[in-house]
Amino acid sequence: MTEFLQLLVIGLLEGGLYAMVAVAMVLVYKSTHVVSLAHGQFMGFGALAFWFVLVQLKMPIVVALVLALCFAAAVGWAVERFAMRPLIGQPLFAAFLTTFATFLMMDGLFQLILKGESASFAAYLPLGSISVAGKPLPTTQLASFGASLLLFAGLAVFFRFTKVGLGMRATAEDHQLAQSTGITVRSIFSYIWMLSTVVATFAGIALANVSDIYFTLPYMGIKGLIVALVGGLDSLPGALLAGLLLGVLENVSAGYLDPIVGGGVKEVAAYVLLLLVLLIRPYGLLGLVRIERI
Amino acid sequence: MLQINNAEVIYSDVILVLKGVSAQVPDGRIVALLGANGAGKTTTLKAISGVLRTELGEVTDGSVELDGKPIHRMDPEEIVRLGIVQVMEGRRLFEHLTVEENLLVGAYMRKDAAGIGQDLAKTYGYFPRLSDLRRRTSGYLSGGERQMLVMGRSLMARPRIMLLDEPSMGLSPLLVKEIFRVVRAINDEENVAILLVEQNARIALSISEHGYVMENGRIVLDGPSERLRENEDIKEFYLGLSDKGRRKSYREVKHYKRRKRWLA
Amino acid sequence: MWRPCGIFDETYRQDMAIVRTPLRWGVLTVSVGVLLAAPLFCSYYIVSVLNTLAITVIAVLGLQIVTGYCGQVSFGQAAFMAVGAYSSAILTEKLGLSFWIAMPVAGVITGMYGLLGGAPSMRIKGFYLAVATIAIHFVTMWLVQHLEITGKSVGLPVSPPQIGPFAFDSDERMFYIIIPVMLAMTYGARNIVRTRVGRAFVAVRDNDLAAQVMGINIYYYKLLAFFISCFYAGVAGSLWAHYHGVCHPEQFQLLRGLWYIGMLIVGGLGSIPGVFFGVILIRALDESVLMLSPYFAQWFPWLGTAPAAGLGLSAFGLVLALFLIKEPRGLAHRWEIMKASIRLYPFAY
Amino acid sequence: MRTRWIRWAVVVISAAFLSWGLFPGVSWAKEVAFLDLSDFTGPVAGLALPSSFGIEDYLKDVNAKGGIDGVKIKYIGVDTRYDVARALSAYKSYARDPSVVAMEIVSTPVGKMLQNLLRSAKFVCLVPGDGEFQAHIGNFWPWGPTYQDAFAATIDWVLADWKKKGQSGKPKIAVLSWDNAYGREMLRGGKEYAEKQGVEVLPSELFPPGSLNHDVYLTRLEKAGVNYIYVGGVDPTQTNVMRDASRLGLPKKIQFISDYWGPSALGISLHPEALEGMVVISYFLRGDEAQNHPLLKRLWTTYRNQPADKMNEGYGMGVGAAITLVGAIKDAIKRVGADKLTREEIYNSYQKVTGLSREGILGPCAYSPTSRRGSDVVKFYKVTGGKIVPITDWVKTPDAVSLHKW
Repeated sequence: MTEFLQLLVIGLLEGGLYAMVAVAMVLVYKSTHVVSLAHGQFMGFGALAFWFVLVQLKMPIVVALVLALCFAAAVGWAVERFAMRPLIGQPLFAAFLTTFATFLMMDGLFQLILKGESASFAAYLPLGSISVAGKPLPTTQLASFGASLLLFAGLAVFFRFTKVGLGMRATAEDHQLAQSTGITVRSIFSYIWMLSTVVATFAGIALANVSDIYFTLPYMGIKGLIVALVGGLDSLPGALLAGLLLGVLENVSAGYLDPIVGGGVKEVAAYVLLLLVLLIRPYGLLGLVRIERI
Repeated sequence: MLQINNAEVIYSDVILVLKGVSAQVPDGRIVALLGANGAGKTTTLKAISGVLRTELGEVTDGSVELDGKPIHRMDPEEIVRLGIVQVMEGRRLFEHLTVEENLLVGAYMRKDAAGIGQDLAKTYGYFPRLSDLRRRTSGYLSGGERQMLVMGRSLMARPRIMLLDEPSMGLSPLLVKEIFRVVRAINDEENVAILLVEQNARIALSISEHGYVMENGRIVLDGPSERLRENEDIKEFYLGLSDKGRRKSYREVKHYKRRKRWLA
Repeated sequence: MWRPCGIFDETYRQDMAIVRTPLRWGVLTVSVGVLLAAPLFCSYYIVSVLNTLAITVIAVLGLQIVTGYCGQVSFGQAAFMAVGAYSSAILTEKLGLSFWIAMPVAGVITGMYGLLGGAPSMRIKGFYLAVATIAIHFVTMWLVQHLEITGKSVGLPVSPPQIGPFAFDSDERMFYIIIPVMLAMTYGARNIVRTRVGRAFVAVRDNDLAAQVMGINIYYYKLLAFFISCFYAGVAGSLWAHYHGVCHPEQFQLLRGLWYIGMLIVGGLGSIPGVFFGVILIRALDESVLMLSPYFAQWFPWLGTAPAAGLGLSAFGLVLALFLIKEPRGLAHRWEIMKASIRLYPFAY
Repeated sequence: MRTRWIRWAVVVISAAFLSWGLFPGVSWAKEVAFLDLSDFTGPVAGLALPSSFGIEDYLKDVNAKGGIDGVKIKYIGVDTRYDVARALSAYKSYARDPSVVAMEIVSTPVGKMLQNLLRSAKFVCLVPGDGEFQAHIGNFWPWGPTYQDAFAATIDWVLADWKKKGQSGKPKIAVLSWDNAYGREMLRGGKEYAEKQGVEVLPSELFPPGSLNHDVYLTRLEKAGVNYIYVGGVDPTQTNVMRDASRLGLPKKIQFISDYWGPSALGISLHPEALEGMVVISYFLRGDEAQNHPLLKRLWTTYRNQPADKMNEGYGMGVGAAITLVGAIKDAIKRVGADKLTREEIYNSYQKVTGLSREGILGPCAYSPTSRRGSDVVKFYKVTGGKIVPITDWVKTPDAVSLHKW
């Protein structure tokens, strides 16, 4: 039983990180109906910017965070302005593929900057472990998990209680209607992309805190996509729930099934879960089932 | 005063929908726009509110002017800011938002928090039913409630001119009466000019002061509502009465229409 | 299909013809002839590029049927190719069948497997289906890496096709298997999409509800589309395995499946010539970046050779993004416009 | 407006093709080329980049000194992006260029795919450490000892260590590595060797590259009573595994040993506390030994313009491979003269450079007609106080490849 508990907790911690990645994607999808593959790179570049200011320029952590977030917002703005806006009204798959092209473009630069090495800001952020019920839990992951919960709460408040949040939700439902009620849909798109790259940067920093900045970091984007789908592409609570679920499932299944099938269950668990969820609940766990009145 | 001068609208560069439409909506008045399906009424409204451009349509000739300033090249959100609000056909709501959130979206471009609060109370005053439903997800409302909500939402923008597209469609006679009572009240109390597009000519002409009749992308007839109500053709086609005052069969109407008395 | 004014089909035969005019017959015969003679005057490298192109065209043709015509987006084409490649390898190496039997059988096996891939389409559509096929990709590749029969992560060696003692063991020889198969498959695809089945596909794509109301069993047609598409993938996979002489799980990565969709969009959805445009454009772009990558080092000496070579990836992404922004409806769309403007020259309309 | 960009695109693309057509035409007499098909932007970039730097810089240095008897060696680096189709067409575009006399492939799937093609081409192709190429002697030349041999050498070290610690009986060892072809390679032969020595090898724990957390695998191994864990993967995989292990307090009970692509000095400097005590097996110099090596230091500071302590030790491995290449070319020139440098001659020379000294960066060259191993000695290092320090001298590796049924 203790073993199960340990797997559960580790899974929850890992899942919190997945959820954060997914939230950034859900934000974009909700409003613009574009599924973005580029978010993995936004994480990578966000973490890289944070690392650059913190470790290379040796600035205080707050400055680094603020600068990294500004950088992320600028990237988000640019992507929306130059890649997404010209595609408004065009097939959605063209937009999807453009985000993929953006991913490739940024991937080349990312690798160019890293040159095969890894970058870490280990010395600045909490390391070590806290003993909970006799089991050592990683503080890096705890800190990242806490940050993702905070971020999530912040987003919920933002959408529920602010005017821009309301505008974003309205835009998400019906672009034309939103426009005819006086919402500037184009600037909402711009804000959404900026918000989502900022969230992706948070996720990138949290991830890099756990496993350093390495070429694999942007590929976490695929995990995020799966989590977003399991939770429902347009549901923020769904992203959180699915992230946690996936994290737990991966660790528990690896814990119990690996010895039976000879290893490697962790990498396939996510996809099996996704298939099952899509077959049982096609719009994801908490995704909006389109309200259709007859 | 809103003025449409000889506006011509083309969709996707090829389909000519409005072939030179002129009309005007004086401040604080109710103006009715009548016509059969596909006559171009909704397109006229879209040309005014600017929504046209999101549907690959374009005003290619003529102009739409508000107080003498052309507005047909503006984005829809700018036009809303000028005080022209369209209540779109089909009662489109933000279905996953609650009733109150829908109303607040209507006031999105306003900056005065206190005024928004007052207007919210006022809207609930016009539509007491909405006040009971304020926390309800709007997608589950009934047709009449939806109509109230879309009108309430546009009221929240504190408009000068409201473009009302087929408010009576598919509603029971009692509800229609109620809706038009509120339309009247809005016009009287808020001094909002209303451009009303309707199939139900009887009611439209009874509350409006001026009427336009459209056919095939053109205005074919206009005049004060009382005069239109007395017009033989209006009676014939829109009120469904023949010159002898009895109901006519559809076949006769078509036959009669082939003479194209109105074609300009 | 757009046609110039004044051209009508007067007989049923004319309406059904694939190649419509003598001029087109001429152009087609000459270009097929030139293509088949390519190894005589092209370099080894070009021949190998043509081989890869042709295999890719087969896989993407299948994708065009399921995605472009039937509207079911599939990112799993690479995994389906893997199924085809492995079944062909197992059939020839472990069961001793000849390649000529193994290739179509591998196609059918993959088609059957594709029904599994198409199963979720009963419940989901659009992007959800697309990502479900990503999941199918990973589950398939995981199985390939963990099953005994597929040689686990080590892969399987495959011998070249043979007729009697004559082995198709070089690029030039394989060319004469790959290209005819590709031509036949293209002809097949062209035929499928203009029959009753093809029209049903288009109906399902454009409005599945309306199609259902009209009496089209949409689920049957979706599965059929998946079967056909995977048959194509299986044949492509079989050719791929025998051409390369080896099956290895890492040959069939998710990126490949994404690229196939990319080629489809760049070429134009719902158009058979579009497949050729897309495949050729993306491959040409990729090849030129690959060829130029050693020169990046000369242009950006301060980066060093290896990182500068990596810059090719960025250049590739940039060109692709620009292309998509400028021509999101694909090259086939542009092709139709160009044909029309040539026909109408010198008048604008 | 719409057609204008198309016109531009046509101009740019044709210019690109033209330039590609022109450049290869520019070639000088007596120049041979080394083709590097590497994954510069993918999973094994951490290994491919530093070694490619090493090869390129050493060749530059040789060319700067006038070449080998006047023959210059050009370095061509192509990014294959871990994609076999790209690698295939890259290979084929150079396959019939006679000036390319040797190549390397840093990507296991690409290597496996080109196996058949290269077998008939009599072409030297350097690869990382797969034992399959030693088992089937052909055109693939692992840079150093195979993965199996390194694992076998580790078994020897483990037995010695076990005895030194005064333990009785036999130790238990397990492999914790990536879930792919590479992750399982060391056991094909390595396992047989361990069994022969009486060491129990527990079932391997395999995880997807890029895992965030390894607790599941580590606790399971701990429960199974393992004494030594051999960690595979390319740096920083080991670092991430060790971060979890040290948090769980495992390094006190279990000795962790890293495969030779393990933590570089740079990786250790990022997480010294986690890696403390880890043993690293290596066939090339590591740590201060590499960074203070006169040749490596000179090359690195001259051609990379960076201080020596920024050097990844994979650089040294690349330099070692380049020294071997230059040695083979020298040998070929001596035998047939500079004008008759063909692939086949280089291939023959590669079989004759047995014993060639690599300035101590790698052990003496072990290539021969019967061996494809780059060397057959390894060194054990241990992370102590944030530095990686040698704990043994060069040790000969046992032959584990031949124990496996291939």
